[in-house]
Amino acid sequence: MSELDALYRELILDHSKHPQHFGLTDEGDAPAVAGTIGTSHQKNPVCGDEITLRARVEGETIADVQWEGRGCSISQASASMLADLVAEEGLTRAEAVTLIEGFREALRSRGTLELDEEVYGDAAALSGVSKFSARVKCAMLAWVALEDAIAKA
Amino acid sequence: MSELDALYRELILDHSKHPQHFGLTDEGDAPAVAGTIGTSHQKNPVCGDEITLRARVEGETIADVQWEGRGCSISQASASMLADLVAEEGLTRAEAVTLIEGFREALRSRGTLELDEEVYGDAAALSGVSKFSARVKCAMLAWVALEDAIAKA
Amino acid sequence: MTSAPASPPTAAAVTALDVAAIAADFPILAEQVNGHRLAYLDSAATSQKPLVVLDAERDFLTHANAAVHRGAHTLAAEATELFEDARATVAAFVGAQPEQLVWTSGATMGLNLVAYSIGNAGLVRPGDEIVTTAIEHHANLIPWQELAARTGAVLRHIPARDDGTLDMDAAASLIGERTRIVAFTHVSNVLGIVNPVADLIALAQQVGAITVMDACQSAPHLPLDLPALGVDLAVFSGHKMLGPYGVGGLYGRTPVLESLPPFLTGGSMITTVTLDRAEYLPPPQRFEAGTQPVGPAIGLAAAVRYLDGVGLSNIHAHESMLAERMHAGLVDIPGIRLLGDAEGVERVGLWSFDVDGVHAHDAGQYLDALGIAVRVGHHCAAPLHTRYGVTASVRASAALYTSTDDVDRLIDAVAGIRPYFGV
Amino acid sequence: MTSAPASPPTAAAVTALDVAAIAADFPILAEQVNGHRLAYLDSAATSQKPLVVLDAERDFLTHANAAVHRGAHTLAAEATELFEDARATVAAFVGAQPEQLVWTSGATMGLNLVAYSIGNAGLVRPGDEIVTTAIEHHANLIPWQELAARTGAVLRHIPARDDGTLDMDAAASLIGERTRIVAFTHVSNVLGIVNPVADLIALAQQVGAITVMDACQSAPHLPLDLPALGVDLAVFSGHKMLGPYGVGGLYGRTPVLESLPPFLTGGSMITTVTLDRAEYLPPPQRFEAGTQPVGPAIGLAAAVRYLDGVGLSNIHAHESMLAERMHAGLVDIPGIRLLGDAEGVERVGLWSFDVDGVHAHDAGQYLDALGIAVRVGHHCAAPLHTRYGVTASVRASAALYTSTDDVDRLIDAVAGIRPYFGV
Ligand SMILES: Cc1ncc(COP(=O)(O)O)c(C=O)c1O
Ligand SMILES: Cc1ncc(COP(=O)(O)O)c(C=O)c1O
Repeated sequence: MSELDALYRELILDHSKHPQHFGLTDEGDAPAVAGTIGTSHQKNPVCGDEITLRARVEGETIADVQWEGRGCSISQASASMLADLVAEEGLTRAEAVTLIEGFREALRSRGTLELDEEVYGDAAALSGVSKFSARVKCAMLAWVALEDAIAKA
Repeated sequence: MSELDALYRELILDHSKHPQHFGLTDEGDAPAVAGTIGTSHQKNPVCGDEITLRARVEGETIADVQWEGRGCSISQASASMLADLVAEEGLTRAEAVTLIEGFREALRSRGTLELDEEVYGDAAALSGVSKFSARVKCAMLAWVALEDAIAKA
Repeated sequence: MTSAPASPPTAAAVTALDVAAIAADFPILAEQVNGHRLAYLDSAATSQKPLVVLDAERDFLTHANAAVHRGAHTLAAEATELFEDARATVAAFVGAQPEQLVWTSGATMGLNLVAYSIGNAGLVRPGDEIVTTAIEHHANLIPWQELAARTGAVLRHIPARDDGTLDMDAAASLIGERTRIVAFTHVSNVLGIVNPVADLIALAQQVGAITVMDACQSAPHLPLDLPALGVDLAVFSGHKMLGPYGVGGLYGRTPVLESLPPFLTGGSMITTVTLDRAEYLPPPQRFEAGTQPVGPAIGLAAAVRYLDGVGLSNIHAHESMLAERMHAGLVDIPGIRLLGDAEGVERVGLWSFDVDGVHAHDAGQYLDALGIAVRVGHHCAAPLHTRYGVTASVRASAALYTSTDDVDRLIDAVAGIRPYFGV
Repeated sequence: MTSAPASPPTAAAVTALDVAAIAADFPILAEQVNGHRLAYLDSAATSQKPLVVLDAERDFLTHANAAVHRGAHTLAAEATELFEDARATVAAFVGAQPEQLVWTSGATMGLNLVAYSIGNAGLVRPGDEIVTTAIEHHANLIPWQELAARTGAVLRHIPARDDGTLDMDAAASLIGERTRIVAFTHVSNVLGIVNPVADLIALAQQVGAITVMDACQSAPHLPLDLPALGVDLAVFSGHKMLGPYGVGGLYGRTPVLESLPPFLTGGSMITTVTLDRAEYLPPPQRFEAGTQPVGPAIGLAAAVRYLDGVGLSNIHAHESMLAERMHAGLVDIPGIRLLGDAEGVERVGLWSFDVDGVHAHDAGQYLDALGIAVRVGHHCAAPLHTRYGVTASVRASAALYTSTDDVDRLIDAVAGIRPYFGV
């Protein structure tokens, strides 16, 4: 079962069971704190996975990401890992866009590209997903939501 | 070219060049002579062949058949031969129906049944059509028209 | 209103299938997937195809291919004969006459044809009612939503009970004076239960409504005699019944087909055409605009001959046995919840289930790693899943080539899912 | 309005085809018909299919067959990749992006999809005008008649000149403020003339009308770059371009596809479905309800790879040469009248003709006895035949596998028709 284990790394199962930054505080579109807010709702029509992600942007920097959703362990872990990454790195919009592009490229690489742990943190564990073309959408869901949310913020 | 010659017998080409009982006298549905009249218009949508056939029935006997049409030599010859046959034999409705049934059966037989010249006259020359399934409709056109016309008369 | 309890075929009347011999006719079943022999339990999505089907299509294409109904040349005549023989064969498979069988590109197309054609006929007016059920595949739901929206009609749904059976008391009160159409599936592609369709047809007939049956999930699994059933219109898909992709059938009772106007228009369905108007052929040609899927139709005829050769009663008995075996094995696994677990009902070889704490997608991935192909998701029946409180499920579905070994591997593997994911 | 004279491909730019080698890829071309080697001159009705096409479909069905877009299992993922690769291949064949290519069951279906979808969008209102031409195939005529009837719009027709070319002066005055749609064929299936479609598109764009092009008879014969042409929507049929039956393509400019609502509804084209309403995916999925013709689509991808391998410019040059040879041979035979005998226009390898005193059906039968397969009838273009004063014609049509020998046999045989029938 080595292929399967490469997909479901311990780290992925951990994040999916203990999702980070989960839950949307009820602040609507008018943030109590500084910055502008963008919210994105994404859905995978095949399996019904859904994610709502909210990004708060202060100037050019993404200050905060929250999300809520349901779905398979890959989609939930990916959202959790992404939220962690943003929280830790204090990314600018431009950096986030580059990061998302790189993530998309790696996931579409059919197993030929690895995500760098230095850059992607825990999310680098999602590299194995790229060998499972049917699951790429699951892993991408949160990242597409972030892309959309910061565009709106 | 023996197969082709079996289809295009001399008799068929003759009838198609000199169609018998061709032309509808303009009496409409109220015959100047005795009897009731039935008219049928039949069309082969694939090649555009058309026939309008009018039968005058006196009591149970088909007194007269006239027709007009355009199309391939098989469809025209078949109409001409049928009109001849009806004129010569003085058929009853019931006899005509039986005759038409027999004709249909022979033509659909894919070359296994021959039409009896004693019964079908010149039209027996159409037996060869049954080997050419795409042409069966052409040969049937006038006969279907007669069936329909006497039902209406 | 209750229907007689379904009697599963008795052992005496049927012959046990030689599944190994049957499977040998399906080369793909010998494939290795992730290091295991493929256990293909996704036949409800699409069936595998026996060699005779592939060969029939190839023979046609290499020896007799030509446009049908359109040429006087020898090949065209041969192609036309093969094509019309295929129609007669497939029609006979559901008990019908050739002229009652309209070729379509699949069941979805067949249902859309019916919905649009009924709409074009002006048979549905504002305030009229269309009745369907809460367990339909989207293909037998959304076309009616759209027809209702286009005409101002109201769409109503026969509810399902907790055990997966239709609430026939509710059906009896829903189907009334204003009902124009009653559309229902013979067998749900999620629940596997054979619905009391004769009772639904009787209710519809009392009020003069048109009945439309989705036979996708029954045609490959049980003997069908559509004229005897009395349904007005019914559809099925070639690719789900051992046939090729790109072809399906619409059966219609003769007076019903004759009363409907065309849906798609174009070549080969007309008598006379001028620049401004067209006149149309009688059924079935009226509904067959343009070049038909000739190769696939000839393949489908070979498929139904294959099914008939094995015998639908035998197939049904085999698959009923597999359904029972699956049920017996799955029902006791902790955390497995079977959808539509009604007792004493007639079934095809299909079960959908939820795995507590593990998303269906993950469960399916785990099974796939063991060479077991199942389907995960809402199976194009989202409202049904909502009804049962889940967004997705795992579905295992059998066909005549499914062995008890396939089923046993499934059961063993399902027992390993929750432990693997640590729940 | 005049268009630049068409420049037939020059000998320098192209490579002569090795027709014998190509024909060897099409087993049916070696068949004997009525004691003669088959001369298949009915490619405009349906083309023959090379072995690579049959093999591609068979390989898929025996090794990777599973439902696409619907499963997490390995086969389903493989099938989905093959299917989407096929989309990209076929899209690229007409110069398009994958998401601009909608699978259909054929050109007739594609044109009906467009007509119904435009109707469902409410883009055509009473008094609006739909412009088509007097030389269309019924598939690009009757759907517009029906759309006009459903919406109260007026259908207008660009007339043809005696020589078979479109009257572009008339087109310029017909296409005006009220025109919503301009629908035309790239190449008529009766006349074989390549129409000045760029000029028609320019006229339509001036008034903001949607352009719809029937590319059935151009796609297998000339290089196509639909985005460069600027047409909004275009359709073609797999079976006419070396591919299987049951599949076709609809190309759409992205903003146009995005503006259109669904036509067929069902599974795989939705995002959210409740019992009462559905939300739809973006194009192309929005237009692909239900199980798609997966096997045929994979076959069609192999077909266009084959065409690309030979080279569309080479094919066009070969077929132009055949058209000239046919013309030269037929034009002098007493009693033969060629339809659409315009000089100096770009053509595909196709001629239709009338034989004075012999019905087309009889002429075709005579040719068939010599192993020459042609089509007879109105070729689903009845108004065009009416325009030229005949009810039926004989049509000989070539493809890349057609040899000069096939053409010479045709010419010799046609010379014998009138003598045989004694006229
Ligand atoms: C010009 C043209 N348009 C449309 C069609 C219809 O194509 P199909 O029958 O494959 O739908 C044809 C072929 O019959 C054609 O030649
Ligand atoms: C019950 C049911 N109805 C309709 C369909 C639609 O069939 P198709 O996708 O072949 O059109 C399916 C299969 O997806 C089904 O299972």
